[in-house]
Amino acid sequence: MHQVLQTDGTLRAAAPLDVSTTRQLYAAMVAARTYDHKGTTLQKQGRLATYASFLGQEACQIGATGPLRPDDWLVATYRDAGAMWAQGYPWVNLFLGRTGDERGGAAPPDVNVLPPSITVGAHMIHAVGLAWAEQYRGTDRVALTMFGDGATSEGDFHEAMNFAGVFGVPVIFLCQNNHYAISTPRHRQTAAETLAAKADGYGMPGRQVDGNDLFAVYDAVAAAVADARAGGGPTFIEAVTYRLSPHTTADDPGRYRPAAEEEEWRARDPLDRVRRYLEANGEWSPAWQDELEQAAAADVDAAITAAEQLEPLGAAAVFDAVFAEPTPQLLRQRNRAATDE
Amino acid sequence: MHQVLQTDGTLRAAAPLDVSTTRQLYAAMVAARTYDHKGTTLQKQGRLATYASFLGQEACQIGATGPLRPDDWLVATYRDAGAMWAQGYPWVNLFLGRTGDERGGAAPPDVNVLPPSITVGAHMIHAVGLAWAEQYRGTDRVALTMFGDGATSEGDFHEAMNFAGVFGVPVIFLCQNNHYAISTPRHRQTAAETLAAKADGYGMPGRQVDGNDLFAVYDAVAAAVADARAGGGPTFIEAVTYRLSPHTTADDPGRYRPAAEEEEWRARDPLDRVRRYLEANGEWSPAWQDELEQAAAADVDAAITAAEQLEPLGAAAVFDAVFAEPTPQLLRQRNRAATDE
Amino acid sequence: MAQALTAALGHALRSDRDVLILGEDVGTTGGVFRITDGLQTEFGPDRVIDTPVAESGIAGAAFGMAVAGLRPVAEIQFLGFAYPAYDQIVSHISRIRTRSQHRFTAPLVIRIPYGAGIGAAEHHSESTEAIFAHTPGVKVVVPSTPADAAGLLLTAIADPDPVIFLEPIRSYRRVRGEVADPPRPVAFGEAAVRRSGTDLTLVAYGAMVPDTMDAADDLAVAGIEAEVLDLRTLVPLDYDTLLDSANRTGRVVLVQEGHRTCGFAAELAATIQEEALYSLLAPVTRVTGWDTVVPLRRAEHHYVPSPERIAAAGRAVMEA
Amino acid sequence: MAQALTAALGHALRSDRDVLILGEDVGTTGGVFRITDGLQTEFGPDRVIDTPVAESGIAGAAFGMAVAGLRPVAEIQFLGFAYPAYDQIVSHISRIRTRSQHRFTAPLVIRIPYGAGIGAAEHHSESTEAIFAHTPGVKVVVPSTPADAAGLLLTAIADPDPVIFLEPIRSYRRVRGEVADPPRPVAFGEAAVRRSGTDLTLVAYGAMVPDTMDAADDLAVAGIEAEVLDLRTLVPLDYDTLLDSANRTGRVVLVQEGHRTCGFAAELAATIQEEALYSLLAPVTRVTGWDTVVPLRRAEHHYVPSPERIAAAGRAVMEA
Ligand SMILES: Cc1ncc(C[n+]2csc(CCOP(=O)(O)OP(=O)(O)O)c2C)c(N)n1
Ligand SMILES: Cc1ncc(C[n+]2csc(CCOP(=O)(O)OP(=O)(O)O)c2C)c(N)n1
Ligand SMILES: [Mg+2]
Ligand SMILES: [Mg+2]
Repeated sequence: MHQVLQTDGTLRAAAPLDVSTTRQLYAAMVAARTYDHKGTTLQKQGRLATYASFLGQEACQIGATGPLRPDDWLVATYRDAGAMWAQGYPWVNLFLGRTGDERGGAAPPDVNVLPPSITVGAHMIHAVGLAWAEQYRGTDRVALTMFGDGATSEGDFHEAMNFAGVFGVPVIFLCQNNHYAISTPRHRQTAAETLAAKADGYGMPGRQVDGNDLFAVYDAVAAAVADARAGGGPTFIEAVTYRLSPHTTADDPGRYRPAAEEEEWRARDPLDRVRRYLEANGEWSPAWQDELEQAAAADVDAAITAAEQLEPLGAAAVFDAVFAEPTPQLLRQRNRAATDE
Repeated sequence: MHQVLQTDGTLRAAAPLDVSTTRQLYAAMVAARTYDHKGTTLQKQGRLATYASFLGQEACQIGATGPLRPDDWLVATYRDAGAMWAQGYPWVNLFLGRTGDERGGAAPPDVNVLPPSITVGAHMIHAVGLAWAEQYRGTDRVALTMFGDGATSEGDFHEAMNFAGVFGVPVIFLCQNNHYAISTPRHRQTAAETLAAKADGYGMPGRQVDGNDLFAVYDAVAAAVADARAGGGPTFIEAVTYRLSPHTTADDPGRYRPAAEEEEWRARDPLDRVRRYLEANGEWSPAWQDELEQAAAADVDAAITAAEQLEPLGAAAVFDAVFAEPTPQLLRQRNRAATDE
Repeated sequence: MAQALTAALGHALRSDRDVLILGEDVGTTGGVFRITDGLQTEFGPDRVIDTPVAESGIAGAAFGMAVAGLRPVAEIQFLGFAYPAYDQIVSHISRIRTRSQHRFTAPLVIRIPYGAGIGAAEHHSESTEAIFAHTPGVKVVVPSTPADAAGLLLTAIADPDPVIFLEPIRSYRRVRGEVADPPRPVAFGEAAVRRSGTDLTLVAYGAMVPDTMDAADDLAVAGIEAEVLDLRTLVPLDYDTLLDSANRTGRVVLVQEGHRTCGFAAELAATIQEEALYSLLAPVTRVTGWDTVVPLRRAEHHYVPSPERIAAAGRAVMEA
Repeated sequence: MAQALTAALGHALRSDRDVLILGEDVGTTGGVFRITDGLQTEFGPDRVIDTPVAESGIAGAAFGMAVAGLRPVAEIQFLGFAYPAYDQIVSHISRIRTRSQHRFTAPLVIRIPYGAGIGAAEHHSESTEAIFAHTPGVKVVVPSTPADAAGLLLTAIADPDPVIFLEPIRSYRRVRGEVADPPRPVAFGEAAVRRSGTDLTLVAYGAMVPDTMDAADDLAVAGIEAEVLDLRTLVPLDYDTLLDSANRTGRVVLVQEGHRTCGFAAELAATIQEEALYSLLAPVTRVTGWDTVVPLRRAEHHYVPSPERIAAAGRAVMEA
């Protein structure tokens, strides 16, 4: 398993990033965690429908998007708000989605990030199609797709990997192996020794990295992106990490995993590690940390306010976003709905 | 690639079978080929709907079923008539299916062979379920499932392999890599170096064998069966072979492959190889060959006659085989159909 | 209703060793709705099986088990996640009896929570029972009460053919009622008359039954006595009760949460006018979900038929 | 009709570099029905793409391409093999516009040969258009003539939304007719009146249109003048032409090859009685395939509506 930054903040290999970029990415990790905490809190207050925390997976989310260009594609899941935001998807959209509002899915025009995938497994082939289109057009854009260990069991994962391999499509598969799919542990998800071992069956390089190590994730994704841009085709990366939170706010991890295991992983917190590294290099201070947290909280709070102030969609809007132009079927139904109300 | 019997009929390793069993299996290969030729001929005469020949794949079909017990399960495809017959599925059923008669799917009560799968990829998980049921009940029956190189691209292949791995189910996956899925060559089906390489991603042993070598196929399947019976779980076997015929009688291989390639493979005919071996051991004679061919032709002809003499299903039969008891919906429709006619 | 289902599953597992349960998270956590809660502890991980995340695999493996003679009860977490299993259902589970002319059969149950009303995320609010009703070879069951849920489930498990068993999500905790211990089987193909009436017929099933009853109460206040039929099973369908009521009242409102076009109410309307046209005093009217994606929490109420919409349709039919 | 489709695809590929074709065996061999014959030679393997055997992958990849702005035309070999792609269609292709509130769209076409009548193997004779009509967010097109096939296909490729394009297998070689070069686009949502008549209305689409025309000829011999409507697109549906004809004749026979329960004819019957009840002189009658698996070659004729069955229904409706 590829590791660069150790739990104590010391390096095992050369850092793939200069200090100023490291500081930026650390700031992003702090912002992501701020949003994440807020999400859990708001859901408890009944202001969000459900919330899927990515607590403990911040190195994956920020490390993976770090090497992307703003015009690259990202196709991720309900658990990847941190990565989506880092790639330009606004917090307000993420909150909107969580309150149960379709407008959360409307990324700004210049943001090439698809709405989060709620279904498990179906979206990786979308990234393949997007990357294939870019390849066809001769751009050097790539697509990054993120998914969990559970998603590797779906048939669509297989078809996506296989298409990417056959057509040499510029796509990066980033699997966050956070050890559980809801209650099902990784070793009951597949008998494969590692998830990375699956790549070989598609003629694709597969790498396993420490998913709580910002540098390792960045490193692996950067190499894969460079490869893909240069026409080298797809790469599969297994980032080994852990979901410190429940699956969603409706879940009780006490039913399926020992508290001691959580504790063990808490000690491998991906933020602590970068903080220690920066601190050792004289690049971190409690004051800066406060500054980061306050700025992030302000951003996140503003996004919540904006989301909650938006009037809910009216009945007509429900009918008008099915097709570019409503069909006669929909027009009749829209009228009927208007009469009924 | 595992090989025992070379093209010239000499052994590369010890034969896994005694001479008398080898003679039996050779006789089965001759019977299978007799049926296969007849199938192609009858279709040209318009007496079958379509026909999918397995010419050149007889070592796979007879070698794979050789190690099975009569009470084991077989779940195979439209191209596996030879294997199905060897496992007890009557020629008459196979012909009936090909004439377009549902009664072809009704295996005799003691034959644990499912009707041939027409869909590509969906049936391997059925074998997993069957084998799982046997494991649950504590029998030592196994399930053998046969499919092509193309089928490995379907999502259901992946889910079947993964379930088998996770639950240690006594199932043997036999992939006949005959180099084409209709017109698509093996190297455009997947970028994996070999199909056997896919097994690793499911924590399952994967073996590649010479699929035109009766002994190699028998050997590999026998080992896998022994393993499965003993609780050792599933095995994936890639049998490398070649379809010497068109995909079906509706196909023209001239559109997608060079005649020279066919010739090359014709020289590796799986029957010739066993014949040479037997001949070298004084166990083959032209007279015996005639005897085998005539016996097979008689069997096959009798089956055709039986199939063609059966009156087609009447309208009522169409409604009465949907459920154990027709629903009110079906009863109304059956009445209506009777009135209409 | 949730507890009734748990009780029925426990009873089935206890009564017959051929019954087993498989699905995502059904074991350790007892399923996302806790319907299988405690069953793995009682019956062990070989009979209450946590599977990988793969719906087609679950359906296909259950199929193989059923062909081998077991009685698997598969769970799919939400109807929106059953579509990956659709091919296994349509192409194999529903057809093996025809394909093998009764030689092989697939006596299995697929339990699927369905329906909107809890403000869930996308894909968690589907009511596409019509695609199963359109599939020859599977039975389609949609209970509305705890006793029916338990009783129909026992019948489903005992049935010699595959059953799609749709459980109304918003009734899990909201709808309460007595259930015998052990639960009493409820026969397929017998609609329940939930309320007698002479002025018009309201037809519903599953999650829409309570709302339809509320609508009937509303109408009664206005002096309109509605008969309320709860179909309980869509396949097989109880034509007798349906047509008898339609012939008596001459006015019918069909209630369905699913999308309108080609929904089950379309089938009912087509059938009623085919067989009872001359009794009809007004067009058979449908109150349905729309041909839109089910809206998310903030706009969901625009989609799901409400007691008000049902009552309004009832009044309109009376005035026609 | 086969040649008309090939011509339309060639024209679309020539006119717009964003158009590309993908599917199993569409390249080297030109597809199992040779609809894409010669196109890979003309446009190259990057635009006419042979894929692995994986329908969900084909649909999902086409989806990604379409979101990126291309105009992919995917081919599934038979409707019976489209079910593995059903999840991609229902859960993603049909919904991305709603999900993203118009920010992302999926302007793609999935071409699928459908229908019985050539005595093919199991799974090769499906007519399950209803499950797509029941799916919000996809258009459903079923041509019956060569000019319509070509013209509707061009409209489908130009359409900003996903289109399920069902091609009647038995019409590929049997139905012939003039097609302009280049083919003229045919608008969606406009039923064609294939025959005018005043006594009753026969409604059909796709493969059933020629048989329905034959039935109308039979009826004419008996002095019954039937109007024949060819819907051409099920979504969008041309209500005006349908209801106008139903109101004029008061007698309607709906013809559909698909399974009866929840088929498209159910939707039409429900709609007609909802909106034209008081014009009806007889129940709207359905002539359909049955709720059985489509029988194999030797018994197929028991299933597929024949001109005789259609004509018999027409006579019955006249006598009602
Ligand atoms: C097709 C489908 N099946 C089931 C679900 C229900 N479900 C939601 S998340 C989840 C587990 C996914 O696990 P994993 O891929 O490891 O991602 P994680 O949640 O751990 O990030 C399941 C089964 C779903 N959303 N989609
Ligand atoms: C799900 C599905 N998709 C497509 C087809 C059409 N089809 C029939 S055979 C075939 C090729 C299968 O190739 P392979 O698995 O290599 O088996 P082979 O025919 O070579 O024995 C295809 C695509 C099908 N039958 N089922
Ligand atoms: Mg996980
Ligand atoms: Mg092959």
